[in-house]
Amino acid sequence: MTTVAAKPAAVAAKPATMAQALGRALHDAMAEDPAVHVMGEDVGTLGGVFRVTDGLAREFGDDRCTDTPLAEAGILGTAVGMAMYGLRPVVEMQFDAFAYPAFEQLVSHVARMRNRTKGRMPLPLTVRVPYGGGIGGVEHHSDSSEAYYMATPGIHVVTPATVADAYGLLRESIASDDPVVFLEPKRLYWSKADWNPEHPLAVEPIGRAVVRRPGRSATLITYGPSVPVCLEAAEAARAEGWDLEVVDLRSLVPFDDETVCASVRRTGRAVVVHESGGFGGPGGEIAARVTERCFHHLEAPVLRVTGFDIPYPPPMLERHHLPGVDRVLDAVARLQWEAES
Amino acid sequence: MTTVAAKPAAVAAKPATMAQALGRALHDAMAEDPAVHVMGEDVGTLGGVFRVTDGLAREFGDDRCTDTPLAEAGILGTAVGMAMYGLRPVVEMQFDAFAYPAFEQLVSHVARMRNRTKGRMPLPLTVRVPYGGGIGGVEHHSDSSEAYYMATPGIHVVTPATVADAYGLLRESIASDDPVVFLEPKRLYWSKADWNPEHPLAVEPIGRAVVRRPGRSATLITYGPSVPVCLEAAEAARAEGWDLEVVDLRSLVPFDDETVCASVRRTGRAVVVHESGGFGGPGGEIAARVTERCFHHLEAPVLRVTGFDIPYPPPMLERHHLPGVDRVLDAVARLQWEAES
Amino acid sequence: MKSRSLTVMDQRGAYRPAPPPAWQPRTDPAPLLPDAEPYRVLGTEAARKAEPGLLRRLYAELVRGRRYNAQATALTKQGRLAVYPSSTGQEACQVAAALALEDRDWLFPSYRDTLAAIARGLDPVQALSLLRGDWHTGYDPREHRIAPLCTPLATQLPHAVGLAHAARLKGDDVVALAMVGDGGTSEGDFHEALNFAAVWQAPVVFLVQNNGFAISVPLAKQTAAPSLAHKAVGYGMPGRLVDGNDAVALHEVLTDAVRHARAGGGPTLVEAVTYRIDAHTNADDATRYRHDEEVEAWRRHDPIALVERELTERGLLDEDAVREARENAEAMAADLRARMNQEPRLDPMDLFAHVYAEPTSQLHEQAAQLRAELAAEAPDIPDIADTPDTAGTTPDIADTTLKGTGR
Amino acid sequence: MKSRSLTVMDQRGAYRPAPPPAWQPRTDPAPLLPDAEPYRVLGTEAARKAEPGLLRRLYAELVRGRRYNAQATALTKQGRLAVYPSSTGQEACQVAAALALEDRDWLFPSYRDTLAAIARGLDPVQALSLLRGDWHTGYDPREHRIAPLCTPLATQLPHAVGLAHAARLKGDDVVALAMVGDGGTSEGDFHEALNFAAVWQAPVVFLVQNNGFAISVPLAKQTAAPSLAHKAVGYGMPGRLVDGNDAVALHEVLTDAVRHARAGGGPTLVEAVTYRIDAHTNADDATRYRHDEEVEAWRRHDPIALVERELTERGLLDEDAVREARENAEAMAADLRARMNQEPRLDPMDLFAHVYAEPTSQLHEQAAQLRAELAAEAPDIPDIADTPDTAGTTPDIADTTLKGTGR
Ligand SMILES: Cc1ncc(C[n+]2csc(CCOP(=O)(O)OP(=O)(O)O)c2C)c(N)n1
Ligand SMILES: Cc1ncc(C[n+]2csc(CCOP(=O)(O)OP(=O)(O)O)c2C)c(N)n1
Ligand SMILES: [Mg+2]
Ligand SMILES: [Mg+2]
Repeated sequence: MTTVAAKPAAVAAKPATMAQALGRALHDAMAEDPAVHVMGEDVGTLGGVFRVTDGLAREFGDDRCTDTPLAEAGILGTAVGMAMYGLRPVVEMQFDAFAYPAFEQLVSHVARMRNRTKGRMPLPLTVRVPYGGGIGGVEHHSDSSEAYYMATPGIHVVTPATVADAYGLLRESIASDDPVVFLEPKRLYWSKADWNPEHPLAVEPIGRAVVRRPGRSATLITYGPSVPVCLEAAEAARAEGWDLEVVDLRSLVPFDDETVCASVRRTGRAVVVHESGGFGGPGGEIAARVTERCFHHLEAPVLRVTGFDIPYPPPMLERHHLPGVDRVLDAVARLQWEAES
Repeated sequence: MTTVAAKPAAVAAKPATMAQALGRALHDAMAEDPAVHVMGEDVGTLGGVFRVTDGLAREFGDDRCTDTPLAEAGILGTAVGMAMYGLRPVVEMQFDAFAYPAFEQLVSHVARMRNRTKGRMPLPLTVRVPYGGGIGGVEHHSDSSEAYYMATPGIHVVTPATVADAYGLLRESIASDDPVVFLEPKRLYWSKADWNPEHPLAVEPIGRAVVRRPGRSATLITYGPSVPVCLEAAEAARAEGWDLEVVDLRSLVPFDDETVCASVRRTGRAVVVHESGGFGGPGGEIAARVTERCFHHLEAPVLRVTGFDIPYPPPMLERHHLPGVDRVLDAVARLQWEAES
Repeated sequence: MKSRSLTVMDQRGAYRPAPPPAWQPRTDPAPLLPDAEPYRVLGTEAARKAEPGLLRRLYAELVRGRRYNAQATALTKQGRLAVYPSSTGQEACQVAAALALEDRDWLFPSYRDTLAAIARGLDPVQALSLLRGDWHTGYDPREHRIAPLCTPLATQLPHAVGLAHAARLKGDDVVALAMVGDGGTSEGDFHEALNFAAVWQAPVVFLVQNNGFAISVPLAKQTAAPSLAHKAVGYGMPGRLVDGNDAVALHEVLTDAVRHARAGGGPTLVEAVTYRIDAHTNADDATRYRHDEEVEAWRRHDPIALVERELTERGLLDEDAVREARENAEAMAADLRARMNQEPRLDPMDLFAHVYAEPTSQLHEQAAQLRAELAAEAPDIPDIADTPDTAGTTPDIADTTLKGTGR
Repeated sequence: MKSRSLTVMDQRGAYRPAPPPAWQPRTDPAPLLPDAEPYRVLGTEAARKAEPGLLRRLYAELVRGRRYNAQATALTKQGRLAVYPSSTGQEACQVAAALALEDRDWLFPSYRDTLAAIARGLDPVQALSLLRGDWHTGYDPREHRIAPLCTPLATQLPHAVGLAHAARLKGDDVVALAMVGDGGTSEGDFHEALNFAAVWQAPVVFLVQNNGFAISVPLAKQTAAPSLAHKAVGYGMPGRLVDGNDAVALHEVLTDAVRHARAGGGPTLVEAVTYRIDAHTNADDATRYRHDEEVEAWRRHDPIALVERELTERGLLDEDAVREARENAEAMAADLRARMNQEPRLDPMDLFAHVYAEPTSQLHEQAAQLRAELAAEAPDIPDIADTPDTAGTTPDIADTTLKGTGR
């Protein structure tokens, strides 16, 4: 994995959306490496339904940014073949649930090609998947399926929460010699930050979590769309006298035990927060491994604040489903503070 | 959910394999309810590659036990349509990894049809999936994919570990008005037990775990192919002075918190044992929820003994991968006995 | 069921290579191949034979359908619909699909086919439930014999096959008509569904609305086939190519295919060549990928105008009839507007009610949590209905150590 | 790449419905349709034109292939192979597929096609690695330009399309030949692969070995198509129907299709009608689903006998040549036997070495655990090789609280 080198700053930082930063990452990767190909439904002429690939077909031609036929297994399957021949395909799945038709290709081939061939044929391939809800999408448009990908050895699972990470992590993912499922939080596509595209922040290699907000009372372990929720909750918690640390995982695979456990050992309490359903979701793994590693530092069980264990609800009800600030604070309140020495 | 009524015993118990008990369950369900249809690859004339459906096509005709074209999404998708019209299809997936092509149908339709239609169109449909390794199968023939199904709200996930449960749980699954993914441990197909098909043991409704072996030192929480391993480990542990309780979950969804937590609160220590990979696997959820519920009863963190986090290995290496008695005992030894009062 | 003396495969000279040189007779592909040009009736001699009653019925439905599309699109601007994929320009497909079916038949619509459901008799408000953001499916599929509007492309096609097959096994002469777009034909589920249907000789009609685009992707990037109808031959079923803006031609072809299926003749693939006049949805910007001239050209081949011209030429349409059709359409639109402007009454507790027949223990916990949150938000709202799927089971906090956790 | 002045879709009069009445010209389906009867050369007049060199080469390869199948099957009985899906009776398909390709081309075999890989030059021991239970893929796909033997049916077909497409984009005139069974044609991946190939005009040849069965399921329950080759027309590519036991005919058709693809003419679908003489695998009981007479009839249409007869009739095969072919085959078998009887040396630590470029921390933990277990089992075995994918990274216990846990 390479670390994106900082280029000399030529222009000032300007507000950019996460969608723009992602587009810029694709652009820069394509410009640097002719092996990088973007493909998917509507990624060419239209620039993608979220406009992430806007302008790429115009600049690099249809063969580098290709509108494919409408068939997700075909898209991922042909991308596998392209990677076998030395290209670095970046596949876009239009929405999270529409990646399911490609599940067999992902699990039986993408995740295993390196292993099947004893390391002789790695697959440098990135699958971009817009995920999560909060955008008023009708059914099948708001799934969070990271649990499926986490449980599949052989792929990295990466998800940005900030504009800068969107750029840096996508660059790292494309540069990785392993396949990456790159989960883009739909409702953060339009989130903005001051960001200098001429001077992208250097990111660490995939696999490092980051402390977004230091704190001493308890650790909120989170990622993707729930990072802003946790930061807001941490602000609100100050009124209650809690100083919450927020850890943004950035990648679920590899999982950064070091950063997470260091934080939890310091604070002694933790809540995992994510939008995906709780049962069988990422939070179980996270809570279990933190407990295994930090048992004697824990003042309370690691709690989870997650989406409910239901199919994603219709738009008019989604606010009740999504874990928000109040639910996070409620969990923090249940961290057995009465035991505080 | 109905409970299978015990019929008066007419013949004596005879040794039967799990495969035979499953076949008998299908037979009896078909005989009792003309809505039950069996379908899949090679289930008719051949009787299935594991011979579970042997004789059904002969007895009930091709229309009740149907050799389908070779297309798993098509099999599950047409079964959905059949269930919409009031049938109770029982689908066979030939091997675990060959259920992946049907993943979209499972997640986007099977699991949600009741929900999508506000309860108006439930889908009584059973998907039988032979799972797990230990039979020397070449790649893609030994997957354990229960983590995917657990993380999908709307389906029940059931798995037997004994000949009697194979019959009883399959009957319950077919009788259920909810879709069930019924996971059959491949390497237990040929396991035998004395069993009276004329007098099948009554089983409790889906969702109840069972204590297979009572014990006081620690709880082994397990299911499916790992149940015999845990029972053997419990026997071996006696020599070390540990009296282990073994809980067979029988269904991962619904999850029987009551039985599991009652056991753990009693013993104060627990190890989750399964063959599926550890990272993002069922054990994470189980360890997390047990810890949430029993934190102050725990003398040590809940540990996990699982398959490695790797693609299923080739036959000649699988014995190194599968969690066996020694690994279970090793984990039990790490349950911080020195803290014992 | 066992009384059927011959299985499907016995009845037909099914293809199975036998030892050479005695190659078994194969199905003749010739009758399966579609015509080279789309079948048309309106504007041709054959149109004179079209029944006045049918023409008038089609006309009224098309006018109503056009008005419905306009009203639904307007509702998106007022924030009353989350999204609307319009079928403007495709009304002939929507209406013909609905009218080709008997009451006992089943319709399998895609997300774009609310109009077909409405033309079949469904209340527009119920049809729009999904797109309003209210509950996913706003009607009882069994009551109306309309499957839920389907968003994951082509996934409803195997459902249609299974349902039709089940009906035939039960001895009911029910036909299923399944709708899919040109883009949807590229999905594996399309292939598997057509293959199952042909092997089982299931009574299904597959209607492909080829409107030239899958969102922004033109047909030429979707397929290199002579036509989508030509795909039929690879499954051993007849393919029919029809002008999808010619309501009379399409109605005839679909009615034929339905009759053929009902008589045990097996499935048919019908490609209706049409055009999506509006953008993919209200959220789409069609100017990014197509030219106005193309749209204009298709406007000149308007499905309503084609029927209207025929009616007028034959003196079957006076001013009163036109006015009546318009007034009916306006009344429908006004009613729709009025009812869509009322806030739907949703019960958040429904989130937990329809996941399983009986909520699992963690669903009970989660329901309790939400109930508490709602009570805190508005302590004076009336008691929330219990989960209707569960006769006699009250969602309640399960007996676990941690009550009402965030999971 | 940008120098290519016309895109694929520009170059061909691709199907796109334009506004009526000016329907655009469509691809003519006629040339895409396969012949009504499988194409044959051997036993016909045309056989006289077959080159002696080719006939002799085919003969030698077929004899070797038959012997290989017998030897591999025997190895299952001795427990030296986990399983073996034999291609006895299908050797002409296997050999013709291999010989139709140039060195720079790629072969995409299914699990049944080890013989094709061997005929292409792969060491049989490497080819059998998967079925031996040794490592999944026993060779370097890039070195041999043979994709891993593929078990999940039809999933290798889109890989072939992608690879061929990538090669064309890079300016390499590489062709991919992908093999699939009759059963595999029912999978969605078959459909999607053929569609992508046709739309992209990728240089791919799809070879369907129609051996009449998918395990126990006969073709008549798999498809109602006039022939599997007829599926081609639905994608806009030519379909060819060939006698798959006629090595000369199949070699000719495949060579043509490869040439056509290499020249930029796009993909072809070839159906080879053949028969699986052995059971599905050694573990299968074929008597459950087919009659001996059928097998016997196909034995009389044996691919080796067909070539042998032609060679003999033309006086091209003397006793020496027959003996030589047999001896070569025996030598191959003896060598295979000898080498397969040696225990392969497997390194259990490889389990962790090839999951990622660099093992994750929990893989390090798990490797440490297994290392400890192995050391306890046999304390005197030499040190276990480190993970070769990771230059400079030693698998070691990660710095976490619990060391070497069971996960
Ligand atoms: C499996 C799947 N993949 C992608 C999508 C996203 N999507 C929604 S509509 C659409 C285009 C569909 O085109 P077509 O089938 O021609 O139908 P039309 O919209 O023209 O009616 C796409 C790609 C989806 N709904 N389902
Ligand atoms: C996706 C998938 N489903 C099921 C199987 C199990 N399976 C292995 S071989 C086989 C039959 C294949 O038949 P066919 O394609 O005709 O090839 P043949 O065995 O005749 O060479 C089946 C069902 C599989 N390997 N992959
Ligand atoms: Mg379309
Ligand atoms: Mg076959």
